Amino acid sequence: MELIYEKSVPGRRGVKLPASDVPPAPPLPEGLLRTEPAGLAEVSELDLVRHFTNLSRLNFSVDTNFYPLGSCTMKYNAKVLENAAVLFVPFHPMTALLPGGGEFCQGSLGMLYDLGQMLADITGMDEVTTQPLAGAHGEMTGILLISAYHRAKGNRKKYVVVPDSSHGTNPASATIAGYEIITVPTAPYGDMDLELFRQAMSDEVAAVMMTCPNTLGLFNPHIKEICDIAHSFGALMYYDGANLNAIMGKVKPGDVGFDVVHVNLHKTFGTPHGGGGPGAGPVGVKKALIPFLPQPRIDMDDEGTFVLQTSRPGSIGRAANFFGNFGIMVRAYAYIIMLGREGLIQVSEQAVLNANYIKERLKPYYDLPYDQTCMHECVFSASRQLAHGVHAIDIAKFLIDRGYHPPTVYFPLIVKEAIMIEPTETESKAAMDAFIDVMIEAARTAESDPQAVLDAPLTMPVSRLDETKAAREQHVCYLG
Amino acid sequence: MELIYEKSVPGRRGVKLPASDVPPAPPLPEGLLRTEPAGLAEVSELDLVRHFTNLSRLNFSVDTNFYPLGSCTMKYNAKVLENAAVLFVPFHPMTALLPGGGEFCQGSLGMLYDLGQMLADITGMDEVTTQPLAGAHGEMTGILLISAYHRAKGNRKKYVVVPDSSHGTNPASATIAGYEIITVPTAPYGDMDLELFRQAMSDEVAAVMMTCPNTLGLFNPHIKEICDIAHSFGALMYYDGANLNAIMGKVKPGDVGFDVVHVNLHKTFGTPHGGGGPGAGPVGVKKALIPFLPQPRIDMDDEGTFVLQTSRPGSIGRAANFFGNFGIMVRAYAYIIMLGREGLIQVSEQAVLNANYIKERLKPYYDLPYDQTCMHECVFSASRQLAHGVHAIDIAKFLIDRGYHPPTVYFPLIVKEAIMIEPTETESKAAMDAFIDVMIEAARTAESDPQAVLDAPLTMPVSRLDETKAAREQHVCYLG
Amino acid sequence: MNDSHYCPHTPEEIREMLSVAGASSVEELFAPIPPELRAKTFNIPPGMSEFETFARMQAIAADNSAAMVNFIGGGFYDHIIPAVVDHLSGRAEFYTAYTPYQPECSQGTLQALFEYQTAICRLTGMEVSNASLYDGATACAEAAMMALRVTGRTRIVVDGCVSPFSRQVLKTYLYNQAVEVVEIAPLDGLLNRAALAACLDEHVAAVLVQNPNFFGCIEDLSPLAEQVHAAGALLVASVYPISLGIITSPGEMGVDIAVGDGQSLGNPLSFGGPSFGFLAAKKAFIRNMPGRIVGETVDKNGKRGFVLTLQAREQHIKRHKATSNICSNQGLCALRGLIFLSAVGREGVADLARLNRDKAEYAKARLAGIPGVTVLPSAPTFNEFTVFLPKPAAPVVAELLKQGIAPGVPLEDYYEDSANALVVTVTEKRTKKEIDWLTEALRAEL
Amino acid sequence: MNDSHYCPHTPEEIREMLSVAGASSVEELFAPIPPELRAKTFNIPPGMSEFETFARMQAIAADNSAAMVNFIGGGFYDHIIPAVVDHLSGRAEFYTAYTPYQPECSQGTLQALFEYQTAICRLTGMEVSNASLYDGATACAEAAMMALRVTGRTRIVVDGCVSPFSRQVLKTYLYNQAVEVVEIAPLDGLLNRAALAACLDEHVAAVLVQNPNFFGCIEDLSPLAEQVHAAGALLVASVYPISLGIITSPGEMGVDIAVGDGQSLGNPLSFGGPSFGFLAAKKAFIRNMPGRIVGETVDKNGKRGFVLTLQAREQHIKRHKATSNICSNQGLCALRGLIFLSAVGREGVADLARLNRDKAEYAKARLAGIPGVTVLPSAPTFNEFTVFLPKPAAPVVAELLKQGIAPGVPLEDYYEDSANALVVTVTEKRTKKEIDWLTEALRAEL
Repeated sequence: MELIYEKSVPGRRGVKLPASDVPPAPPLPEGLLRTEPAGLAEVSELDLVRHFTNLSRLNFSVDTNFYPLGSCTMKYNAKVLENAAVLFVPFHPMTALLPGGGEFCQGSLGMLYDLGQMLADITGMDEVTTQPLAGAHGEMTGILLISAYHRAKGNRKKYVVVPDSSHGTNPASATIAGYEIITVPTAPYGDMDLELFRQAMSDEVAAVMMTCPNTLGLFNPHIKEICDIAHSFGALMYYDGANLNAIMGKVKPGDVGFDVVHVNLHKTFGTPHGGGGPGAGPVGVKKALIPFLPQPRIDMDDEGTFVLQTSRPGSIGRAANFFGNFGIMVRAYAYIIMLGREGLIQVSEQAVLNANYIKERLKPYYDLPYDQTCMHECVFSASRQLAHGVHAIDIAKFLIDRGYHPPTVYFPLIVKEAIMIEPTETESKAAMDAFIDVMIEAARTAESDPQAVLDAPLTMPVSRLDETKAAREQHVCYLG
Repeated sequence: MELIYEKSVPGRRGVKLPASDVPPAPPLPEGLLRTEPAGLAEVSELDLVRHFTNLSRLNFSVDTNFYPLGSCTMKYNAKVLENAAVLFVPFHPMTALLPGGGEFCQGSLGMLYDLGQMLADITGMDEVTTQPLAGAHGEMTGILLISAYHRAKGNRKKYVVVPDSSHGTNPASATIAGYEIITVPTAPYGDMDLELFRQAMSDEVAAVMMTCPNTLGLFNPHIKEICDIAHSFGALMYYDGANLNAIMGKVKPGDVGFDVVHVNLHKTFGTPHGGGGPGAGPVGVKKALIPFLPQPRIDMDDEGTFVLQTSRPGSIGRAANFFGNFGIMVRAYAYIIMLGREGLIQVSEQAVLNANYIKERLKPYYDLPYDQTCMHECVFSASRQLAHGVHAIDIAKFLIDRGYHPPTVYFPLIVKEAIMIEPTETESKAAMDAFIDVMIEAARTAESDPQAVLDAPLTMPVSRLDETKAAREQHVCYLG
Repeated sequence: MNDSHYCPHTPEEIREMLSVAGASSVEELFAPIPPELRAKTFNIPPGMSEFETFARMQAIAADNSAAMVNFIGGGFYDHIIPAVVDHLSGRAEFYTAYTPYQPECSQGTLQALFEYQTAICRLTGMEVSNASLYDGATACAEAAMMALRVTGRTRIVVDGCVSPFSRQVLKTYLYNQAVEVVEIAPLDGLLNRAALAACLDEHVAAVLVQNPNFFGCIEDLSPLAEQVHAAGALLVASVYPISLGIITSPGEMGVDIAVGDGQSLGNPLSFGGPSFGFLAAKKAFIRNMPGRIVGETVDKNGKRGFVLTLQAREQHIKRHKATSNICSNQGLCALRGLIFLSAVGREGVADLARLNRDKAEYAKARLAGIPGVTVLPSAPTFNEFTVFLPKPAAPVVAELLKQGIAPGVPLEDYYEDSANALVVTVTEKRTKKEIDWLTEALRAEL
Repeated sequence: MNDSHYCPHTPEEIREMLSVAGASSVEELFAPIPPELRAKTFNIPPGMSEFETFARMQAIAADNSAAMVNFIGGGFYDHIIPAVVDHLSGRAEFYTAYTPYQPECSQGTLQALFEYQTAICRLTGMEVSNASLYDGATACAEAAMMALRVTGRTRIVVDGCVSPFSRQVLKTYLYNQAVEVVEIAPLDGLLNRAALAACLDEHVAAVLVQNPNFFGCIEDLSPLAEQVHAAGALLVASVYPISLGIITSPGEMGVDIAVGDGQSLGNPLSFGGPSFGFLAAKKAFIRNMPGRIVGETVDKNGKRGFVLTLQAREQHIKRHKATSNICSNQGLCALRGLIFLSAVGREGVADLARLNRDKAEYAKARLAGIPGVTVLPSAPTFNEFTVFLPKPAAPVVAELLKQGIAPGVPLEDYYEDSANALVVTVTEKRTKKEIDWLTEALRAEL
C-alpha cells in the first residue's frame, strides 16, 4: 500500500480549522519563525479514512483472529470498557493540581484510589501506585522503590538477581535502577535452579525478580523458600505480574513473600494492547516501602474526600507526568468491578484449563520439554520439526496463512525453538480446537512437505521480509 | 464463513443481564407462555465480535473502496456526523407527545424545524415535512399530498405520468398512492419525449414525476415547459430529489415549477447508506399543499418555542411513527450547517466536474449514447464490449477484482448494457484516475482476452453466485 | 475555491480536469440549465469547521432534557443496548456500504441479513422474513397491503387496541386506495371479539391486531386465528419482539403475517429513529412480501454464498407492479437487531423478557397500592399496563415531568372517555428505587 | 460455573476439556501451588452486568466537573481532535493487536508507525524517530540516558525552565544511577546562559531545555547548540509539537535529540493519559535510541514492507545491555498523533499554530489591561504566557475554579518567590468570548 505521503497533494486539506475570532498577532521574530512548513501529508478526510481503514485491514488482531501469543495475555477486550474510557475524556489532569482543584476531580481521584485498593487485594500488597505507564515502567519503579528502601536503611547493595527464563525487561529495568544483574540458570525441572540461586545470593543483593508462574507457565513449588532465602540476605522479592492472569484469587504474591509487585493492566485486566501500547503497570508494595512511593499520592481524608499528597520526603519522586495512563486504568477498573470476585477467579481457572487442554492435545505432535501441569500457558519446542529443516518461525508463518496469529516463538530463551502458547480464558473450545487442528496440520506438513511450511506465508500482503536489509539500511523515515 | 448459528453452543451467553432487584412475578398463564425459547445464537461476546468484525471485512464500502454507484450518490460520510447523532441517543420521542412534554425536547424539535427551513430553501419549497423514512417513502407521501390536494379541490384524477427513464420507485410509489401509471418514452436526445408527453397529458393526470437531472445525468432543457404543460392540465409536478446533489444553489426545483419534492438525505446530505438503509426522505411542498402535510407538524410560536400540531383536519395523517429517522436528520443537519452556503454550491460544482471528467476520459473506450455535458453522473453502454461477448455485468465483476465497487449497471433501462457512473464530489482526482485506468484495462481486456473478464471476480470470498437457484429454492432462513 | 475539505480538489487539479472536460470554468458545465431557471437566492448560512459544528450540535442536544426517568413506551422502549452493538454496527464496512446489489463484494451485509431473517423467523415462529422495513407502523401498513394482494379482497379490519400511530399510518397508506379500513373499538382494553365476528365477511383481507396491545394486554390469538382463517382472511399481528422471550410466538398462535418495530432490539431511542420494522410470514406468501429478501445459494465453485433474491417482486424490476415501493430500508438497524439478539441469545431473551415483566408487575403492585388508583384487570400484561387515576392524567403527567419522571402515556388523546387512564411502561433498566420514586411522586400528586 | 460471559465454556465443555487434561476438576489444575500459599481472602466485590458497570462508571465520571473552561496547560493541552482520529484509531484491528513482532500479519500497524516516524522527523526537523515512548516527561529521561550512552559522560545539566514534572521524572529515573543532575535556576523565565556556560565541562553529557519553556517563553536554541556542542555535549530539547507549526524546528536549531509529549496531537486530556512521548534524533545516534523503531525493507519477492528493526538494541534481545527497558510503548496514541497530523496537514499545522498564538496574544493583551497585572516580558511566547497578579495567585485560582474557569497554573508550587505568578494557556478552542470572560472574572477578583 502507498504511504500517506505518496497520496499527498500540495494544497489539499483533511480538516477545516475553526475560524479566528481574534485579531492576528504580529509574526514571531526571524530565527524563531519556521520558514518551511513541516512536510506533513496533505490529503482529504476521505483519503485519510480510506488509507487508515485499509491499513487496519492488513493487521491480525484479537477481534479478527485467535492470538495465542504466549506471555502477552491477548484476551478479549470487552467493548464496554472502551465506552467507559470515553466518559473521562474531557478532564484536564492539571485541574487536580490547582489550589482547590481536587474538589472538581473527585470522581477520577476516587477511582484511582479504589483501583489501588482492589489491586492491593488481588496481589496481597499494602498499597499501590497507579502511576507507572507500562509493565517495564512498573519494574523500574519497583526496583527504585527497593533501592530507596535499602538506602533509607543504609544498606549498600549492588545486585539484582533474575532467573535466565525471566522477561528481558527485568534485567533492563533493574539496570536503569542502577543495579548489576546476576542471572541464575533454570534447572532441568523447569524452575530456577535452587542450588545455584543460593550460591548467587549475598548481602550485596538488593532484590530478586521472579515471575510466578514463570515464563514456562510453571508455578515454582519452591517459591516460598526462595523468598525466605532472599529475605535472609536482606534482599527484597520483586514479583513480575506479567503472568498474574493465572492466579487471581488462587494465590497472592504478597502472601507468598513478595515485597513489590507490578501488574500489567493490559494483560490481566483486559485493556487492549493497542498494537504495542498503551498499557499500564501499577506497582504494589508491602508496608515498609510505602514511604517511598511516587507522588502525587491519592489519600482519602476523614470526610471521605480524596486529596493529593505532593510532597512526601521519602518519595522516589515522579515516575511520569500526572496520574499515569488514566484511560487504561478506567478500563481496568470497570473490568474488575464487572467481573467481580467470582469472575476474576473464573478467569484464572479457565485460563489454566485452556492452557492445559491445548498442552495435552498438542503433546503428541510437538516436544514438550517440561511436561507438567501448566498454569495459563505452555511451552513446546519445534525440535522434532527441526529434523525436517522446519523451525519454530516456520510453524509460525504456516499458522498465519491459516488465519492464526502465531504463538510466541524463541522465548523463553532456555527452550530451543520455543513455541509458547497462551490461549487466555476468553477463547472458546471451538476456537482452540480449530487452532489445534492447524497446529497438527503444521506438524504433519513439516514432515510430509517441509518446503510448504518454509514458503509460508503466501496469503498475506507481504511474504517474509528481509530484516537484515532493514537493519543495515536503517530506512526509518520516508525520504520521498 | 460459518453462520452465527453454526457457531452457537447451547448454554453459552454473549451478555450478562442486570440482576433483578424485584421479586419474580408469577408466570404467564399457559397458552400465552412460550414453551420453547426462540432459537437465537448462543455465543460469547468474543465470538460475536469476531464473527461480525470478520463479516464486515467481506464488504466493499465507501471507507475502503471507490464506490461510483450511479444514482446512489455514494459520497464520503463525514465522521463528525456520526458523533453528532450519538448526542441524541437518550431522548424518548414520546416525551414530546406528553402533556407539557415539548418543553423537554426543544433541542430536537428546533433542529427538525430548522432542517425543514433549510431544505425548503435548497429546494425552493414553502414547507417541508421530515417524517418520511426514505426516498420512496417520500415519494409516496408526496403523491398522497397531491391526491389530498386534488380531493380537496374536488378533482377526480386517476393517472400519474412518469418518463421511462425514471427510478422504479416513482411508479411503485404512485401506485400505493392509488394512481395508475402512464409511462412516456425518452427521445433520442436523452430527455422525456416532449411530443409524446403532450399526448399523454389530460385532465385526468394528477401528477407528473420527474428527476432533473434525469437518470442519464442530463438536465432537461424543456423542464419549465413540461411544468407549464402539466399545470395547464391541473396536474402537479413532483420532483424526485435523488439527483439533487448536482444542483444545490444552482437551480431550485420550486423555481422551475415543481410543486412537491422529496430529498434523499442519505444521498445529497452525506448520511451513510448503512448497507441499504436507514435513509430519510423529507418532502417539501408549495404553499397550496401545506394543509395536507403529515402530522405531527412542528411550529414555532410567537415566543420562539417549538410546539407540535397533532390535529390538522386536512392532513393526510401520519406517514410513520414519531418524527421520522431522527438520527439521520441530525447528521444531515450537521452536514448542512458545516458545509454552509458556499460548501453546498461547491459540492454540486465538483460533483458535476468529476462526472464530466470521467465521461471525457472514458469516451474513447466505451459507447456514450447521449454525448452531452452531463451533471453529476454519466451513463455509458458496454455495447462495444458486447461484440466480444462481454456484458456490462462482466465489466462490473472485473472492477471488483481490482478493488472498485462497480458502477450501476443495466439502469436506466433505456440504455442497453448501461454503465452509470457517479463519482460524487468527495473523490480525489487520483482516485478517479486510478478508476479510469482500470475501466480502460477492462475495455482492453474485453477485446484481447474476453474470457478473463467473464471469469471475474477471482479475488472475492465467493465467485459469481447462482441467483436462479436462490430464487427457486427460497432458502431465506437457516434451518440447521 | 477549496472551501470544504469534503471537496478535495486543488485549483491546479480543477484546471486540469476542466481542460479534459473541455470547459473553461466549472460554471460552464452548468450551461445546460437555462439561465432564467437559475437560483436567485440561496440563504443557507455560511459554513463552519467541524469543531464548531459539533459544538453547535452539543448545544442543541443540551436544549433537550436528558435527565428523565422513562416509564413511557408506546412503541419505543428504553432497553439496554450491549456495547458490542454500537462497536460492530459501527464498522465502516457495514455502515458506508450500499444495498448489496453486487453480492461478491457484499457478502458481509448479505450474510448478516440472512442471519437477521433467521433470527426474526425464530423469534416470531414464522417461516420467512424479509430484510427489514422502515418501522413497526409502516410494517403494519405493508402487511395489510400484502394481505390485500394475497387475498384479492378490499377490506382491512383493525383492532382499536392497535397503537394509534400504527392505525394512523395504515390509514395514510390506504388513503387513496380503493380499500376500506374498519376499526373495532376496544372493549375493556381488549379486542371486541363479538364486534369482530360481526364484520368478518368475504371482503375482509386481513384482521390486524397487536400483542401486547396498546393498553399492555396480552391475548391468546389462537382462537382468533381460527376465526379469521375461517372467513378466508389473514391474521396480521404486530408484536413487541422482546416480549417474545416469554410470550407464545405469533407463529404458534396461527398468525399469518407477524410484524413489529425492532427499536427495542439494540436501537437507541434517538428521539424516534432510525429503527426498523420487521415482517415475517408463512412461506406460502413469500412472493407477495414487500422489501428486500436475502437467499442462500452457491457460487460457481459450489461454495455457499448469499444474494438478494426474489427481486422480481421489487420496484427496480417490476416498477408499478412491485409488491412495495421500498428501495432503501433500515438495513443497519436490522443488523443492530441481529447483533442484539445474538448477544442476548436464546436463554437471554427469555431472561430479559422475564426481567421486564417482573419489574412491571412490581410497579403494577406498587401503583395499585396508591389510594384511588386501579389497574385495568382485563388480561395479563408484559411490561406495560394501564392504570386509572382518581383524576385526569394529563396534568399529573405534566407535573411529574418537571420532577424528572415521565410516568406514562395518558390515553386521553387516543381514546374517548379515557381522561384518567395512563399506560405505564417498565423496562429492565428501571430500578426498584426508580419505581418506588415513581410511586411516591404519583401518590403525592393524587 | 459460567458466571461471566468472558469465560465462554459451558459445563459440558469444561468436563470434556478436563478429561483431556487428565484432571477431575479445575481445582486439580492448581495443585502445583502449595496449599499453604493459597489465598486466604479475596475481597473484590461481587460482579455486575455490563449495564450496571457502565452506569457505575457514569456516576464516577459525574463526580468530576466537566463544565470547566480551561486556560491551563503545563504539559497537557485542550486542543481540537478531528472526529476521524477516534474513528480510525478505534478500528479494532489497530487497538486489539499486539506489538507487531510478526510483520506479515501486522503491516497495518507497521506502516502506520513508519508514517508516524516520518511525521515526527518532518515536524521536528530531525533525521530519525522511534515509534513512541510513554510520555513527554519520560522521553526527557530517556533522552538524557541516551546522551549518557552516546557521550560516555556522567552529568546532565537541566534548565530550570523545563517543566517541573519532567525534571522530577528525570531525577527519578537517574535516582540510583551514578549520574549527576545539575539544575540551572531560571533567569526572568529564561535559561541563565551565563550559569550554563559556567557548568559546561567535559563531564556534561547533555543539556536539557524546553521550548517553549514552562513559562511559555520561546528561545532561539541555535547559539546554545553551538555552545553545547563545543563542550562535547548533546543538546536535548523538549518541544510542544503544535508549536512547531510556526516555530523553527529543533533540527534547524541544531538540537541533537528532540523529545516531547504527543498528547496535543489528537490525544484527549483524559485526566492525564494515555498520551505518548516522541523522541527524534540525528541519524548518527540511532543505535543508541530507546524504544521500538520501524524500518522499511522488502519481502522475498521484492515488495515493500515494514518491520521492527534494530531490535538488537532492545530488552527482549539485549536484556540488561539494552538501550532502554521499554517493551509496551504508546503505539495507539502515536497512531492517533499520526492521524491528527495527517488530517491537519502541512499548511494546517501552521494555521493551527498561528491560531493558538493569535488567541494567546489577544488574551495577553486583555489581561495586561487589568490594573496591576503585568506580563513577563522576557521573550516571545506561543500559546502560554506568564502574568504577575497584584496579589497571590493561588486563592484567585481557587475562586475562579468555582465559577467554572481554570484561569492558569500558579507557579508558587514550582518556583520560589513566585506566589503572584500565573501561567495562562490559550488554545485554539478558547473563544474570544471565553477570553473576555476570563478577563472580567480575573479583574473582579483583583
